[in-house]
Amino acid sequence: MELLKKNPFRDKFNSKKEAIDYFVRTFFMISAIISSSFIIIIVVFIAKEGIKPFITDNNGIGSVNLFSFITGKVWLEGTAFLSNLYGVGFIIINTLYISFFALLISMPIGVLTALFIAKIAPKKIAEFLRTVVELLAAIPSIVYGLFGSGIILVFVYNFAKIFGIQSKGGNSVLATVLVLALMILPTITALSEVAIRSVRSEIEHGSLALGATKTQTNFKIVLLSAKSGIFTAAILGVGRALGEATAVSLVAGNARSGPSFGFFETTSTLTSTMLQGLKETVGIDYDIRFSVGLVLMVVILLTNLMLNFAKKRVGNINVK
Amino acid sequence: MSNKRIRIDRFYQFMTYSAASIAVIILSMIIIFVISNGSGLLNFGLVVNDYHAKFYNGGIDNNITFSQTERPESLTSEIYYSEKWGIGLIEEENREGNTIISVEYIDIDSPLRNMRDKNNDNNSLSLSEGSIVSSIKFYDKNSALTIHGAEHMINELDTSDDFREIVYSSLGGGVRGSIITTLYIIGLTLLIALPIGIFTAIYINEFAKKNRVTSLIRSMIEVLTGVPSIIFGLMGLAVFVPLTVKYTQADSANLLSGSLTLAVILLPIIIRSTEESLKVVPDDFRTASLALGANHTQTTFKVVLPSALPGIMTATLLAIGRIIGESAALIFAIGTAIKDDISIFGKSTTLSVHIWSLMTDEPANIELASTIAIIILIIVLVLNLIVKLIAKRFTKNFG
Amino acid sequence: MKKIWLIVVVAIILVGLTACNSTEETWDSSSNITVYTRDTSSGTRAGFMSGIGFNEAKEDDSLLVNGFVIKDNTGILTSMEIDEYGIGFISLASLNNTVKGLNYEGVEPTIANVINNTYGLKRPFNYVIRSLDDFENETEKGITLAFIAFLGTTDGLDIIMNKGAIPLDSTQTWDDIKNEYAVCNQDNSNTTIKIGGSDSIEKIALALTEAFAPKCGDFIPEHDHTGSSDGFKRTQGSEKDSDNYKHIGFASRPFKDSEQGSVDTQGQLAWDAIVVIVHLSNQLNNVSAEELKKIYNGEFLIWNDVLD
Amino acid sequence: MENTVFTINNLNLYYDQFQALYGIDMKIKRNEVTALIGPSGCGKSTFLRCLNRMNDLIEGCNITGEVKFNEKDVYMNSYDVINLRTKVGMVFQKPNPFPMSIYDNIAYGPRCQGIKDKKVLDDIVKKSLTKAALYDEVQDRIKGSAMSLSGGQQQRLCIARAIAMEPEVILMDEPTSALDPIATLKIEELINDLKKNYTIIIVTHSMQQAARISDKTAFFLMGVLIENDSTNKIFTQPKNKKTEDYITGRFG
Repeated sequence: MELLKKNPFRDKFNSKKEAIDYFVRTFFMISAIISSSFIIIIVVFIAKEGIKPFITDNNGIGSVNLFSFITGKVWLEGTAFLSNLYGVGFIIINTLYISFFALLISMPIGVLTALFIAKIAPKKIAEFLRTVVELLAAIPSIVYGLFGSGIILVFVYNFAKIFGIQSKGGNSVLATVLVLALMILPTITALSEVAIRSVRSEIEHGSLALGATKTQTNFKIVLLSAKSGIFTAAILGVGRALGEATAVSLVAGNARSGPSFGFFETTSTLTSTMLQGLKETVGIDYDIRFSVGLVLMVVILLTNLMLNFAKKRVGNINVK
Repeated sequence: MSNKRIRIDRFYQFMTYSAASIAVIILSMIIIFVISNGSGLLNFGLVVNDYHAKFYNGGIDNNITFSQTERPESLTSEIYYSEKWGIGLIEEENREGNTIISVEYIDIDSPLRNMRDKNNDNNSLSLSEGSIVSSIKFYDKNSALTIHGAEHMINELDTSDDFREIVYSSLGGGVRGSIITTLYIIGLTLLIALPIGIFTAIYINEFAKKNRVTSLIRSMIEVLTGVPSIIFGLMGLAVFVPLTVKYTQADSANLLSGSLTLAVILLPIIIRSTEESLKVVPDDFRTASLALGANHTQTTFKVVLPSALPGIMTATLLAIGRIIGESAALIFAIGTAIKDDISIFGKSTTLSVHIWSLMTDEPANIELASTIAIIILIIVLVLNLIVKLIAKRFTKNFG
Repeated sequence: MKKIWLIVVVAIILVGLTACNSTEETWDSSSNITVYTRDTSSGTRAGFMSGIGFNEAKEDDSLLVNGFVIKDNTGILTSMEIDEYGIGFISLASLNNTVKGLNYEGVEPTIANVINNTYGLKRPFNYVIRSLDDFENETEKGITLAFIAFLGTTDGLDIIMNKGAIPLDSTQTWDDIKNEYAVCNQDNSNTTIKIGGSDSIEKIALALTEAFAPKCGDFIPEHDHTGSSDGFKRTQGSEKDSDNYKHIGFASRPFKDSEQGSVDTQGQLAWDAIVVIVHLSNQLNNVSAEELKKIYNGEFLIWNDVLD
Repeated sequence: MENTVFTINNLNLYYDQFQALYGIDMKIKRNEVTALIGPSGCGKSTFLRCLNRMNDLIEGCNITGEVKFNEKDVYMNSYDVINLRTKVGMVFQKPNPFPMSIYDNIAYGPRCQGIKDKKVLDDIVKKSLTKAALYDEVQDRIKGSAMSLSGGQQQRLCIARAIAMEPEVILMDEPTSALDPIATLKIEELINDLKKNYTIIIVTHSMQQAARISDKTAFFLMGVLIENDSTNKIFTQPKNKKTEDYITGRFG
């Protein structure tokens, strides 16, 4: 691609073609700048609201202590609107914990399903499955929540009973993990499938010619070659898991203290905390939800950076 | 091949198949769940009816002639019938799952066929079959209401010679408005997001130098993927709503501001998938095209873009899915006003916001929510097929 | 990695098998009580907590028993179908036969008992309109005032009652007072009246405007219900001049001190009863305010504590 | 040991309706380099891919006739195709190293066969790289990514990868067409070295290359094997007029 680079800043263009090139490039660059500027708008907007509880005295209630906010083990000590003792430390841990397990379930199933669709299934079945996955990507999250509270809660409740545990009506870490895993499955499958489909067939043939079986080739070569795309799928999947609110708040139980590590304990995530009562509250109780949003953005940013770092490492260095 | 190898191979194969079948099983469980909950309400009327019922207030004059018609044989036993007024009422369930009383039969001689319109003296009203009677108000006793049941309403009618007012309406609760809004929003959003997204992907992948600015742009877009939709919604409310109010005829949150908000949500998805597919296009194609004297722009549009088409199609399909499924952002960026007359510059709800508003009701209407979910699935399926058909045409043209 | 996959696959299959085998057991009164509640911003919660004399917990989760579950109205209802040992509270309008509604202080939760004031666990449904000087034109103001008047007529009450809420008392009919509202005799089909606030009241408000629109020149009601706080905020509060302003707002709780406007712009339209619900297999039939408080603050941890 | 590795009898190949190979009869001798030449689309690559059944991967591809490898027809139902491919290695037109380290690239084949012993693998890798004349160039970055090698090195890596399986035959499908002259020269030298131990069948576009490295040459035209003889004969006194036309550059 280095061949394509040219200096755009010439005094005049040698030909009409070059002029068009220059304008198209500028036009594309503007698109890119527009696309990337939204994050700034969002960050500024969230930061403006989210910093308020820490730097103002919140109409006499007193400013929120940032350190205890980040490390807190209880969402709110005292009465809403009157207390400034907010804490999200346990919610951050809950969110990461849940997203990790959701990804742990979804990744293998999603990637293998994608492999099945792209490489193994007969054309018609593949086309059918692809459509199913695309359909599922379109189901509103509240419907997943509905499914979660209608089916998964019952299942988790009965499942806990087998172990002699009395769960809180199924509202638990496990239920949340399952619902999130379901929700990110279509995203992961669809994107992994694109990545797997675009693996060059020469590489595949190279493996087959060495006497590897079709299955060995699929697992050792195809997945390996598609790993960059699969990582992208994981990043988007984690993004969705971290950012999902509606469905989670229907099955998490919305614990107000924690963190919760037991699979049958109630839990809460940053988004569900943020969404809860967002429309019903005023003053500090309203502003603090933007602080949660701010924390969420930071968490997502860090997760993305980490995954991207991992992706680069995996991309460059030998892996087995 | 050694036995061990065959065993390992079989094991891997088994894993792939079971993963795929697990995926299929849970995914079909969701679909079955939605269908089993919602298929009861799914009918043509739901799709074409208005959401808001039209209400009528009928009154009668003092000197009326009663119908006094015997109960027709054709009426089943669930129908309560008044000989005096010549009307048969039945209890049914409406789309909200509430009991309603609807007119199953009305006699030709019934005084209710010729009533005064209390809201417009020049008009006369005629109660017809299929109308929903919500209350009959009397002068000297309590009103007969839906919650008291059809039998009570008939009894009250039979023991009265007149009434002050009968309130009846058409059957509301249809989702026509929400379907139209959804289609509008899909169109508008794709119109905004696809070009910007694809151009951005092309810029990053084809034009931009590999320097810090480019990687900054890329990572800024990446971060956008993780922003929860509710934050997008709040941003839409703070940025796009005032913007559209200022420059268009809109006076509050509107479809356009909603589409703009959704477009921002979609950008990272479209950029990502497009980029993935651009990366796959071999460099040889580009070099070959450039070597033939095509400029960069021509190369991009004529060689690179067509090869990236399948990826862009996946992006579009995912985008459509996201648009249809999104509710949290739209609640803020458009609002939850369910409308029957749709305008780009007015408020109205998409199907998933419609579901959301059904679910936040007390009590929530799970059944209708599931029905709308089925409608969503059908719409996605149809759009899916259309997009694939178009893409097929395209790839054929480009060979 | 491969091993993890295997474990996940096997776990899911296992789970699938075991789920089929679970059998119903008899109700065990020595089990822990699982407490369900709405979140601190909910009007139902405020009504419930003040009703049982646990005012401090209206907006303070930290006073509640450990391990409580926060859900919305529907969530509590559906949870009580699953959870044999749960207890929660919902709006009377939502009560159905999939759960058991408890008698409160010996009184059965019925509309009649709320009207005759024997059932004590209830909350008000309130309305608020723009300040009379803030209306853009006389038509909008006229329709809004007429609508508020309609709420107080027997015609309005009938609709409220049809929707499962408990109306206040009235003797006037709309026919009696409609002559006072000349605005309703003109054609208002170009006028949009914006209605918002509590989403618990959305269904009732919708039914009211749908029924009232033809009586008042076919004005267009635009419903956008986003929560009780927005009821005041968008009519008289900080957002009254924003793009989201409303003519009429509703709140499913008493207005707070910070939400007091002039007297003629606010009022009550109905009551909503709150019902304590448990699983159908629960042996409990009646509950008192004191017991409820002890359940919610954690003094009673197992069902035997309540039953004894 | 039998002197003939491949015996092909009346081989016909069809892509759906289209017939790509017509009644090929051919014998390929052990430890010789056989070059397949002919104009583009003449079927020489297709023929090559028949020998290790890589055509199986193409949908709608049908084959009649016999391809006997060590006296056994590889198109028999019971034939173990995986085993065939370990005995008959292949090097492709474009270097196609796997996106992993040099070491893993070479160890890939043996690992697929279930060899896990680190010492054995180390040994195989070293031997194969040495045989492919690559060891000296890469020994200090053997754990580095194979993608960072130059095109010529990548192709030699692919040859080393094939050698690692200790095949009897190595099929080469225009292995130097994507390489510069110096890299090509190195590969050709390598082929000369390898023929002591392996039977090599190479498809090439370059007649000079065929003349330089091969012992036997087979000329294909329109899916038909026109002539098959020692390289010397083909280039000096071809029996068939078409062969003569081709090698003297009158067409193709």
